[in-house]
Amino acid sequence: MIVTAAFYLFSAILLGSAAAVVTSRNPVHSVLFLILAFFNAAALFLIAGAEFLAMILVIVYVGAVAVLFLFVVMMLDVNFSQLREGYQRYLPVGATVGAVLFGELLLVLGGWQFAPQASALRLSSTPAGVSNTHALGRLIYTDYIFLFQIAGLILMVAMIGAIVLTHRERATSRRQDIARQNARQVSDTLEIMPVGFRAGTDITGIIRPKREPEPALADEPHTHGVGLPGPGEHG
Amino acid sequence: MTTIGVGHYLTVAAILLVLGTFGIFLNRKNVIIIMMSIELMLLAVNLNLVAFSSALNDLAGQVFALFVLTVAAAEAAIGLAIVVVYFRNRGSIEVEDVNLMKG
Amino acid sequence: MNWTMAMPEIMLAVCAMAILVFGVLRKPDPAFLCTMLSLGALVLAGVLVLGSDVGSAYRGLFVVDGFASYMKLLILVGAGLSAVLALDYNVQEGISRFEFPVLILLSTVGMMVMCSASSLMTLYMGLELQSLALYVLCAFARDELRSAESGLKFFVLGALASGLLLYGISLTYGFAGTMQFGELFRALATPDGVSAGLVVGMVFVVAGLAFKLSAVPFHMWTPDVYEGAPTPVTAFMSTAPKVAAIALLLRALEVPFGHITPQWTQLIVLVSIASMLLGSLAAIGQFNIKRLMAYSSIGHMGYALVGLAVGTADGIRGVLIYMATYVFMSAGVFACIIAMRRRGRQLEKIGDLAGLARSDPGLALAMAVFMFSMAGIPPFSGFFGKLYVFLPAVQSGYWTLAVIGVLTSVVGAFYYLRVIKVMYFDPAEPAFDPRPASLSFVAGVGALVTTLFFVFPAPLVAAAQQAARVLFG
Amino acid sequence: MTGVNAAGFPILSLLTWLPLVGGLFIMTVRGEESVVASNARWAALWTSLIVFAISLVLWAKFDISDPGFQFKESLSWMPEFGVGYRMGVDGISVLFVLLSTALTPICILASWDSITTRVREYMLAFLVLETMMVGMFAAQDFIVFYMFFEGVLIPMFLIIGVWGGPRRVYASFKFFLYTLAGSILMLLALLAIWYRAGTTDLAVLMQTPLPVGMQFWLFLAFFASFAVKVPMWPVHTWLPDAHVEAPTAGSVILAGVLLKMGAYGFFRFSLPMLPQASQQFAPFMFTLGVVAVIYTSLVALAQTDMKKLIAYSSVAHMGVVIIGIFTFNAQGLQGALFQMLSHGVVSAALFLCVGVVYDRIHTRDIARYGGLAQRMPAYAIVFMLFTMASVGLPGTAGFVGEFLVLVGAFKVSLYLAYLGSFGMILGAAYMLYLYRRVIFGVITRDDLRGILDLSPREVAVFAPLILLTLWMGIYPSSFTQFFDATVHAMVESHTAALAAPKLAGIAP
Repeated sequence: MIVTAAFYLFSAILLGSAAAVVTSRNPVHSVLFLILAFFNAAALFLIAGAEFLAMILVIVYVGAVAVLFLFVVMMLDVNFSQLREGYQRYLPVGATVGAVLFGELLLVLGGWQFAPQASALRLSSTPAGVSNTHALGRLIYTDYIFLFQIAGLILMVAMIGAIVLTHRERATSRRQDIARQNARQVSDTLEIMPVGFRAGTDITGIIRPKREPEPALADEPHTHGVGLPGPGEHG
Repeated sequence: MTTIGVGHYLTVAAILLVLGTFGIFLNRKNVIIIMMSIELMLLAVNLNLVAFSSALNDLAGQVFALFVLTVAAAEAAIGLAIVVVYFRNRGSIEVEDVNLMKG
Repeated sequence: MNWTMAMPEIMLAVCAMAILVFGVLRKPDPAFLCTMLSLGALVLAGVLVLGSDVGSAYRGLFVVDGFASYMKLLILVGAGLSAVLALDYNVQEGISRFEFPVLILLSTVGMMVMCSASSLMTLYMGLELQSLALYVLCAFARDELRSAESGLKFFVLGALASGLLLYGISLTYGFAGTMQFGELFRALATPDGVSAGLVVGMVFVVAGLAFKLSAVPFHMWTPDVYEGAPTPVTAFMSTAPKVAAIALLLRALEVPFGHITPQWTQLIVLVSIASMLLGSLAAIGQFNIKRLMAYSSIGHMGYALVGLAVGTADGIRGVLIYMATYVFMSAGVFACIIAMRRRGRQLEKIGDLAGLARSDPGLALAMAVFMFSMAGIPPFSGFFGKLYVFLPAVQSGYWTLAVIGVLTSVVGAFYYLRVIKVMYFDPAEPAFDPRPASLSFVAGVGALVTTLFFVFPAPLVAAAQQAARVLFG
Repeated sequence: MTGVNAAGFPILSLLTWLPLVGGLFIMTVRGEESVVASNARWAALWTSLIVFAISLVLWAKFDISDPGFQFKESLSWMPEFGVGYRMGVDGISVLFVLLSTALTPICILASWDSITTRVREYMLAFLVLETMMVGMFAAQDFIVFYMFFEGVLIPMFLIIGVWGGPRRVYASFKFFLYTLAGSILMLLALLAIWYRAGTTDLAVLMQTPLPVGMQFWLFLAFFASFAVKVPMWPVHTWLPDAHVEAPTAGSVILAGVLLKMGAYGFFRFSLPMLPQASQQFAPFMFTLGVVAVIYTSLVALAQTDMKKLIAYSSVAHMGVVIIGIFTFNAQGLQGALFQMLSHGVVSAALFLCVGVVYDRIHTRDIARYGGLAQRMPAYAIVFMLFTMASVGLPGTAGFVGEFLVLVGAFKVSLYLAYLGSFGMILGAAYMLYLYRRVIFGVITRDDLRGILDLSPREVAVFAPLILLTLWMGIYPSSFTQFFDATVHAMVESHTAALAAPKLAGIAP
């Protein structure tokens, strides 16, 4: 009974916040509602017994994806009020399409039943006495290892893609140049001067390390080739 | 009140899918909301998968849901990267004023 | 568990990662070297595919058979030719980066997985790997608005399509209780018909795949994306992913949904007719050659689907042969398009080809061969592709499809001829910049295969026959 | 290779592919433009002459008593469909192979000086065209036939489009799309026949009876293709455009050989494979043929453009051929074949005659000429000979064919014969009218006063045609003997097929 009540509560909030995602005027609000929707979906997952997925949803989705959305929304300085202009125009179309789709789905789902042999076809039934996470772990690293690896490749593509598309090496940004650091000699930075007896700093002045001349920013190549002479060697 | 069965989950998922589709139609100009709508659709799929998985007592559905989550994350990353690139070139993220090329 | 079954894919993925590491560490950007290494990896993968055993692995998630191998080889060819096309183009456009070949390799891995998918899960993962890499490739010329825009458009619609596909998969899974093709086939073998939910699931799956195939009515993205994407990427999109999507569609419909053939046949017939009509009619008004090729590819997918609609082993063989001829034609055409460059600027108008027959007879000849072939004029391979598709259609009594196909190809001939007309009949414009050897290579390979196909059709036909038979157990 | 033939080696393949080899050789020619042009001309001429010489072997070794296919070759090509590379000629096709090989060198010679731009490509196109023409007539397999039949479009499209007149683009597109639309319907018919018979071997197909209901549709599909190609009224409109815009040699080959392909198709496919449907459609075909003869003759009378006039005359002459084919008796068929041959020679020659003056004055407007007889006596004689042949004067090539067709038509229907001969009288009218306007009269134009008579090259071009025209007119049996046996066998099998219509028709 309590489960039933919880289900209805969480579904109501889930659907409500989903509706808010698509209708809210401010995209930041949309993202926040999306996060709320994810939380409630996670609760529904829990009710269905998918503990691991519920946790993943919260951690991966809310922790990474939703925050990524938020980040982009705030980073792009967009005049969002303009973007809502077509709202009225598309409302009837969207509503019609949505209603039709929903009606059809209900028709289908109303007649839902498992295929006769469905239980016999079960690929990976939950073993008794093993927690959900444990069971999933066993499956992912054995039967589904291939797909797991493909998922890894997909993430790698996402990484490459994001870097390729958005990362820019700017001439003004300072980067670590390991080769240059390694090539640095003591004599480049440290100068030992004979200091006369009792000669204080007031005589020798403040001795500064030999200054490496700053390279002109415009001349600096985007990438530092290994073979290129370090800027310090010019002067 | 009856006990919660697969049918309930499927209905919630169906509504969620419809909301997602609805959102795409409603926000034709704002790519970011469109992407969020797609996330909602994927969430609907995941609900379906989890519900079936528990009804069939078959973990394959949950495994798949896990992969779908992973893919969705990757998709979001790439999608947002493309949006950023587009924004840099154009200074807006409106999809509708795509005049350069005609549909 | 026989993990070596997936050796070509594993090898290709490992190579991609190795090349990635190499590219990151090596400065300056070793794009050329990485492309060469990628070509090597593709060839290696091809050899592994040729030598691969037949069987299934990973608890039935992954299957290797003649059909998969045939399609994989085509994909590798398409990917290789596109990578070659990108060599000089990327340098000239200032987007020469080592990630390009890496992304092509990863996308190719996805396509190969699609060919071998024997579970809806594998299908989805392969598809996504392929698409995600393609989205990035589309927007690869990131400083160019058109490229970014095409990437965005492709991404939004593609993500929507895979969302629908996924929903279809989840319904199918729920109603049948399994995601594996073989099991699905058995689950659907009920005497009292299948539930409506399964049919709806299947429709969603077909719609998602039709999107990847750019078949009508899921074609809207094609012209824009083709036009906006960097041309080698367009070449890539019009060859390898099409093959992979066809492979997926064939296997997904013939194997798990084999029992509900009447349901999906109607769907495919409609899609095929609509694609043929739209592909030929909408292309007439185009002035941009990349858009023209987009509509042309829509039409070609319509022709290929005729074979699937027929549904017999001969029909499937027709599809396979059609795709083989199409890959070479298409790669060749894009080689010619990339060669359209005057004073360093890439040209895309059909009118820019004016008088090419005088300024560059070789290129014009190659382009003419591709155009005649795409129009289905013998003795070029395009004619035989159509022949092998229409023969089974007639055999199975699909007269409507055959007649529409034939009539639309006359309409199609009109716009292909227009390209030839511009090249041969119009007064000459200044010559194009000297074309790099890479383009000559691809155009030459394409033209040779297209022209000489009729001399030795037997090996390809035999391979396609063998591959098609696999699907019919 | 299981090449079994009288010559002991694959002579037909040699004839077919040798021009292409010559073409490939021409493609490799490099150097300065004038050098390339001259080399290309000579290479093309020699190639075509050698091909012609080889085709004479065919002529010499052909066994006239055998009605079947000779010089057969067969190679496995697409075995899964029962499609093979099969070549062979019978009495009907052997002369057309010869016609093609004979006209090609003449065309090359005729465009020796008149083509100055992109000579290499021009010669290449003609050699490819020769390959396609010879291959089509020699093909003994449906798919092979179709391949060559369609392949002809490519070089011809380029010849009209690149080297043609001001409206060449329009004409070439019209030519291409009309014929493509027709022939692609034939492809469907081809597929249907293949589906029934399981093979595309012509020899086998001729023995395969098809159900009458199916024949009806097949006939229509074939008709769509061949009628456009012939061309028959009312789908002839591409022809005047194509002729007017094509360069002289293009017109020559178009009228000489390409138009024959349609009629040849009726001979090869419609008649033997669809006997009942042919019989059924005969009145329809007669009507179209008569309309073509009379209507286009009238249209020809009104023309002011020389080439257009001759183009319309071609339509009329081919109408006669169609009438002959569908009489289904030996005289009609022989007449049709002979008419095709003689039209191939005579209309080719007439287009060359137009080309001669066009090269000098650069106009085809009839009104611009007049009185050429005074300055160009040799030309006037040549032109007269071919005009007479076209009119059908006894002693020339044109007479025999028309006479035989009329005899055949007479056997079928008196009215048909009447209407046919009426059309022929009209033909005499417009040709003589043309001749009078161009050759006789007083020279009024200055540029005509300085016009030169035939050059030695032009004489060399005309000489073989004159010889052929007279030979065919005076001693026709040296040509008719080639197709006698085949035509008789054809008539016999046709009668047999009709006599047992139920047997053949009911076969499922």
